[in-house]
Amino acid sequence: MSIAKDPAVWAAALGTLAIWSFLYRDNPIYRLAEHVLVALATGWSVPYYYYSYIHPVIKDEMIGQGRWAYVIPIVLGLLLYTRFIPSVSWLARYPMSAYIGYGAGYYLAFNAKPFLGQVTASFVNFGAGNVVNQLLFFICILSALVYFFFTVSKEHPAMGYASQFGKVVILIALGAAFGNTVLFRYNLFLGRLQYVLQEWLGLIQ
Amino acid sequence: MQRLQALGRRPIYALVFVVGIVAFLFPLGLPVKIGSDVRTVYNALDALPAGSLVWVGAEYDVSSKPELDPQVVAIFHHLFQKGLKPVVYGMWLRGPTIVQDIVAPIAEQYGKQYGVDWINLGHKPGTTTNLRLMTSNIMEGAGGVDHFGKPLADYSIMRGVNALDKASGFRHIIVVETGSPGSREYLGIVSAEKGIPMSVATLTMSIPENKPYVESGQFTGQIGGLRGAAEYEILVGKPGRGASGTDAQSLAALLVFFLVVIGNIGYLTSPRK
Amino acid sequence: MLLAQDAPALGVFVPGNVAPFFALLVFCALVYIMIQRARAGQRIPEIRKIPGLEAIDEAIGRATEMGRPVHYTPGLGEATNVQTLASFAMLGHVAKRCAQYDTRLLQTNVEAFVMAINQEVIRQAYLEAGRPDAFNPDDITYHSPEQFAYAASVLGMYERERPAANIMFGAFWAESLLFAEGGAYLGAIQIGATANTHQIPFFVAACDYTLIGEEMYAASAYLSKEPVLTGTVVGQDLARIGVFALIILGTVLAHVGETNWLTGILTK
Amino acid sequence: MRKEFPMLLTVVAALAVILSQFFFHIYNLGWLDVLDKWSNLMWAIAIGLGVINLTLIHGKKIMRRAPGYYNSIVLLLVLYGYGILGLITTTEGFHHKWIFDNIFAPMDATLYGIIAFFITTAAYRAFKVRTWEATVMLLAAMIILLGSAPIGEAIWGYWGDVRSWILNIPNTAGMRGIILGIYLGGFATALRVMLGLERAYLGGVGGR
Repeated sequence: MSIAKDPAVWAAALGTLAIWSFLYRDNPIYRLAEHVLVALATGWSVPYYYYSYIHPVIKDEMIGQGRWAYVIPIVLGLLLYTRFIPSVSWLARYPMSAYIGYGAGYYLAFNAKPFLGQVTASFVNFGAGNVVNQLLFFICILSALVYFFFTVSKEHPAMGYASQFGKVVILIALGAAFGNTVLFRYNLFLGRLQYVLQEWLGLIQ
Repeated sequence: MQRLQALGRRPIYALVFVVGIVAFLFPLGLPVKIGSDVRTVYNALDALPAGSLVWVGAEYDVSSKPELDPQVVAIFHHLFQKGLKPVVYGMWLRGPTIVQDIVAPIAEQYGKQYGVDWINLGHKPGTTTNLRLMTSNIMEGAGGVDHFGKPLADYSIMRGVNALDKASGFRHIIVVETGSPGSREYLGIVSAEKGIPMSVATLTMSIPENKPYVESGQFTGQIGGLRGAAEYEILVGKPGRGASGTDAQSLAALLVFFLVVIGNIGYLTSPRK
Repeated sequence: MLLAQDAPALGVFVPGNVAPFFALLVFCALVYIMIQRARAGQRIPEIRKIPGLEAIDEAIGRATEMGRPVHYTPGLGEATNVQTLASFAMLGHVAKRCAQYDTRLLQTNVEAFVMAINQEVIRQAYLEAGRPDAFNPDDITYHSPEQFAYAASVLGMYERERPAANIMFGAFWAESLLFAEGGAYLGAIQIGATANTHQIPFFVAACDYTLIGEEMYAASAYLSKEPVLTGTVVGQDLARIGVFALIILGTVLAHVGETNWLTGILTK
Repeated sequence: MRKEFPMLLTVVAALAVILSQFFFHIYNLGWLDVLDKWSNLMWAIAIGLGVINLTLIHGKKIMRRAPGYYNSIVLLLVLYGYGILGLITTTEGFHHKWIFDNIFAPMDATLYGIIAFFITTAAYRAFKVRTWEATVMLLAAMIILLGSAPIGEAIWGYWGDVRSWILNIPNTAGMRGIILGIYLGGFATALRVMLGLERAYLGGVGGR
């Protein structure tokens, strides 16, 4: 194998090197890449949002099927732009509050069920599997819960110990999650490295 | 000794590069032990009669390609070897395109014909709502067309396939996931509802999260990360990217471990701790 | 449109949503009672010390001494994400302090809608601090809607503006470590807060202070010391006691009798 | 009108979602689907604000000849050129897609991969045996790390089992504790926002 001739591979490889150059230090090439990246991401999203969310609604649903109620969110969305006209800029608060309310309602409506799912999943059955493990699991969950108490006094020694133990459990969980992610991040880097060595430079088969 | 805890970032970065290059140029070939979670997926697919439909949810994006592509490759080798008929679909925008690109050459190897032996329904907007629609009417959920915008009615594989359910011939669901929407949505909307067993192909870091679902039997099994891909490659007899990648992983793990150790030696020998 | 199938549960509920509804109702009742107690001027317990929140003012103070800016990011969450909702209150606090100390606040965004709200939050904060003249809309910037383009741009910004305090408060994904480790190289005081469990370990490793999970949700009550808000946190603690009791009860019931009726009720 | 009406809108929007998720007959009115589409539409329309922000900030940089202004020129040229091309050909147009696949996507993936470097330096700097709590976290991280690559089991046959035990018992329990708390905190926050107790964008936090 030898070095690539495809302009697409060159473009991809040079882009990769431009980003890697930041690891040495901030430099003009990285700065250029960074600005191009922002421009491309936005320049991709505008048409994508338009053709995925706006165009079909106007063309098919409003004009095609006569669902004129869509005027409401469109007007609300456009009200965001009143912020550039100082005298009526307060109108921009309408879409904000509607959107925020939708978000708050959505959280309350859709998370109660998974929350209860987590509660019932914490019911430990000592009959299934290793009793020592099950008991430890049970104690770990309860201690972790105690750790987070905000307004309940932990002066009582039992609460204090439980909270301390809960902290340890949480730190183990966080450490484990860290250790578990390292290799995934490496895989992503190795994927790029392989691209450069194989597709571009042709050093490995 | 104390200077060991004050290495600059650049020497460390250089070491990361060195480890990557060494792993690619001089593979170690460490043995890989096959875990039970991967084996159950393999056994479940292996036991399906030829001609069964298998729904493949391509729920990932470009950034997860390094970990998930090798898994998809290994799984499709298996599906085609067994004469199963994959139906690809994606709630994630670029998932079906990615899978199309890597599966087409594999299908060719096995002489499988698009539209007869497998099909790609593509990405359709509406995420979970649309997935729910698929369980009652695929024609409507797919907007009547496949990944390439051609009418589904033209493909023989779609004959008699009305919905994502058992009656239409679906025997297993494989969700290749990188986050949400992914396996949880499939579990709630399709698998539990329609009684079709499902397996998950996922990232290394999602393994612990999925573990409880595997233990409870809600997931048949899970293939996790490059390691999982390597295991599946061995089961299918097609060693590839997964197997070579696990060597690099071992070296990377050793590097991080080594750095933490010398950092602590530096710390412990420092008089100002 | 997808219709709910089967018959309604208990005559009015969507099947599978009975227990969630009542769980939410109980939660709301607990919070409501505590809000009323606070309004009536009854004693509300104090919130335990949360170092990450104590450190906010200190971090802004240090940036002021050094004459360098403060950077604030709400992460990638949309304005409908509850973590972003919590971030608005925090940003209000940070902006007010920056206005009082006359310190530059750089606020970067990846979501246009969130940016619009953040602009409003910061403007209000400067107004309340009596410094509307110091409000500079050009310091509230948009960095494309894509995760890593945003991250690349923020890393570049770090190098050019060299913020001395870096506050990351909201919904973060993989970019968390890019922000946090990039900030650590600068030597900035860093405070990270997220409820995305995957990312908490990275903030713990790379930041000076980390708000673990729900600690971020207590921020508004903690910083404002407003009894009514503190009341909501007390309500949350009461609910936690309830969860604690439920787990013990459920575990006991798993060993008594044939079926665990508690599980039955909670999944109804 | 400037403060009360927005607060009313918040409550109405929140209640519409909550009621239609829980109550059978309201659910079947299909409001949720409509609200989803409405909110998506508003969100999509908002991106114009981002474009305006980029244009203003970088436009001013160019006017002032601020350091690095030539990058701002590139940014605006690429943004408008690429955006308009996309509006003409859609994002599936050949050139638009080519640029995305061969310029944007590789740089994006490279940045994702840069985390490998950052995670290494973060581990090196943070994982010190400073306190016994920090030591516990360090040990958990290292056991999991070596156990997730074949090297762990090559060193010691039971490494994988220890790793699984940590993931299944303390990790699951600790995460469960964190997650349960996150739900409670999230409910409280959503409720505060809904009740107008937290409304920094309208000015003021608190019950007044």
